[in-house]
Amino acid sequence: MTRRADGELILLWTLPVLAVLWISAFLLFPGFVHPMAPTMSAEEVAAFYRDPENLARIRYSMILFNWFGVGMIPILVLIVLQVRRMAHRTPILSYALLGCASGGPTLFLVANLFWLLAAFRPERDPQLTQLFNDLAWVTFTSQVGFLIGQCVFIALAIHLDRQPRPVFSKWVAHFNLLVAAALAPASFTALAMAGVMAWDGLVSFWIRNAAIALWIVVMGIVLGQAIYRERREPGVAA
Amino acid sequence: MSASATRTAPLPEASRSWLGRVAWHWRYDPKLELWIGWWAMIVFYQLYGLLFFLVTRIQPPPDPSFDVPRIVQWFGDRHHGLLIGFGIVFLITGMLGAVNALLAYSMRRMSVSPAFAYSYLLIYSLSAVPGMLLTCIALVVGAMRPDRDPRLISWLYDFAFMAFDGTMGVFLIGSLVWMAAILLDRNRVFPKWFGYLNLCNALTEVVVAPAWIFKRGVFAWDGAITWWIDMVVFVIYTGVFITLIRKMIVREDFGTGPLPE
Amino acid sequence: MSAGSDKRLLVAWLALSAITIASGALASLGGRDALRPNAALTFGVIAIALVKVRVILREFMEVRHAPALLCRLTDGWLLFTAVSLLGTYVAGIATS
Amino acid sequence: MKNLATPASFVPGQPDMWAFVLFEAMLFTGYFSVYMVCRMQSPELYLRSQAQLDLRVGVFNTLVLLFSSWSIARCVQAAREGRHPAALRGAFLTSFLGLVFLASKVLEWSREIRKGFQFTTDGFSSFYYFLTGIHFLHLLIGFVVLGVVVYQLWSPARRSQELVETGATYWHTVDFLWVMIFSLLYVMR
Repeated sequence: MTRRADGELILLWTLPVLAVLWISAFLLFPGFVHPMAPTMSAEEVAAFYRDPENLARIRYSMILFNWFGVGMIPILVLIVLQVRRMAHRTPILSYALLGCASGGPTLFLVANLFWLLAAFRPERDPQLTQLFNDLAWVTFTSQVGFLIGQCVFIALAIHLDRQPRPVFSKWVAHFNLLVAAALAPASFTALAMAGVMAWDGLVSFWIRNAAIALWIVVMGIVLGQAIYRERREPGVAA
Repeated sequence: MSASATRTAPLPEASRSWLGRVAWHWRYDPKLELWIGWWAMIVFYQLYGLLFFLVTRIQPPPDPSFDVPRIVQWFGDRHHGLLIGFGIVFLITGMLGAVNALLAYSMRRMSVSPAFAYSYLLIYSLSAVPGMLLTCIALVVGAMRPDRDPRLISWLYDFAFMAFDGTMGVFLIGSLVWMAAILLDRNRVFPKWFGYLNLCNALTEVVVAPAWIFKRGVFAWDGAITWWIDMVVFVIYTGVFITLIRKMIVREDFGTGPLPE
Repeated sequence: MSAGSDKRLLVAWLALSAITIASGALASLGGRDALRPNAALTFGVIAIALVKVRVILREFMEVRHAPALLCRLTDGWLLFTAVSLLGTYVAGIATS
Repeated sequence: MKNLATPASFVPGQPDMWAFVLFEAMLFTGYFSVYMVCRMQSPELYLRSQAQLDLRVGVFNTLVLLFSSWSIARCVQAAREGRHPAALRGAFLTSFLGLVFLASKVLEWSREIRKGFQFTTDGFSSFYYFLTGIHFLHLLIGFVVLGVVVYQLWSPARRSQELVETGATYWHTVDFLWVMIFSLLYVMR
């Protein structure tokens, strides 16, 4: 069973570049380091976008995020290809992952679009700026469904990969389920305007985003190991 | 390969208890991946009906000709229902991945090109974003700040329902792709009449289009023709394909043979 | 055999066309300027249409030779359509 | 004569197509009933709007489709008896008549629209464009179906009688749905 694997290493090594993009965008966006509170009034939100120092940082950071969001797709596809190598009887789990891989980044782009729109004409009616800001934060925070799906399908795929030398080890499955659990509460973020559940709170912002960051790092490493191991096996065209 | 190697001895009997049976299927059932997809489909459509009709009460859809104060009141009546109900929708969105994967897999079993399965997978993965999630996001944003400018709440109301009813293209083309695959298939994965039923479903997606033009009457987004008749067709269609997919899985015979590539 | 079935199709087609022209003529006799609801005309027209549909089903679509189930289903549909259309029409006249 | 030559009872074409025919027929009964309910709520307005339509065009459309139905029925007969060139001629005549219907419908629509009679003008005009439009869509699908019939009849290697009959059943459905639409839109008062 040979598989054409040319170029996969290049795709894999785009991950560190993406990580740099992502960390710099995160630090650059003035609304993340101290996340904007949902309780801010329309005037406060408008003032935030009108502040000339903020405005430039919002625009540049969101442009970077835009690139990052789509850049994740090749990495997710590499994971799908590893799932295809597993000892499954049907391609169903890899198809399900492929569906999630297209949904997650699309929704991230929608949130990104709303932020950029809010920043495009900050002189707009504050009510409108607040509306774009709400749409952006709700989309960004609550749309964890595809990410949870991704983690659960990876965990299932690993558990059903019943062969002497599985593609990923069992702990990766448990790790994915843990990440899914950490992401889950964020889908209810709109219920709370303040506190840990609000979109600037401990659970919905810090735990959620830390879980995603950790997931990207850990999956990046195990994916790299799996790809390098596969290339050392005989029969793979390198 | 490995699966057949471990399966030379006869399979142990399944225990009688419910939990025991689940454990047996988890360990030995060769169709496990298919059943997971099928149960995801059952659970997803049940929850979908429950959440959209009973928890959030956004279906049957409200009147598009409501005036602005009435729209604000509509959001007020459903404040917690919208926030909790759509929270659950966001939580379970991922199940759609398994549902679409199973439907696409049904096409891989057919004698047609894999192009059909991949088109279907792409179209339906795409469809969830405008057809369901954007609607939910707009309604959640509308519900979370009751003190927002009423004109903006009314804009969110239009955005939500037009995104829900008005993104016809994805379901139209998706049904046609499935129809063509079924009619051309020589492996008889599905009966031909289900292929024709796909055409009926596709035609109702055309019938939805006037919802973009009318604010009241039978062609508006809550109309007798654009909503009620179409919903009946959709429920029949969904019920039929859930049953047919189940039959397909039951018929599937993997035995203990080698794994497919 | 070929001549027989051909003749039967021809008769069906000529009858259908004649009824169509007749009902068109009837409607224009009813007067295009007299724009009043005309229950007799409406009943006649819907009944004629259903008879035409039945001829198409039985002769052209060969339900005549089909198993009883298909005959019953198509006739059931015709009856259902007749009842729902004429029923609505009568109810509408009665309430206005 | 014919009854002796063919089995006592048989379904022409795939029985599956009949499921489609009955389902679509029920769906159209639903549309017709909604139309009737709306019409009875303001009969005068519908009558006034109905006067915009040209009854003669409706009669012509119906005659054309009945002609096409007859010709595809003859095509089925000919194919069944192995006279494939005749069957092919029947299928082509049907397609030609379908095109005549299509052209006359497009002309009629453009004339109505120029008169200011549009989809959103009033209740009757909405139903007129909706019902004729959705029927037009069935007609367009019908050309694909006729294409399949011609493709089957073309080469001696194919000639699946079942597919020819299935296609004919679809085409007759387009015809009989039009007969209903004609009486409900053009003729009833």
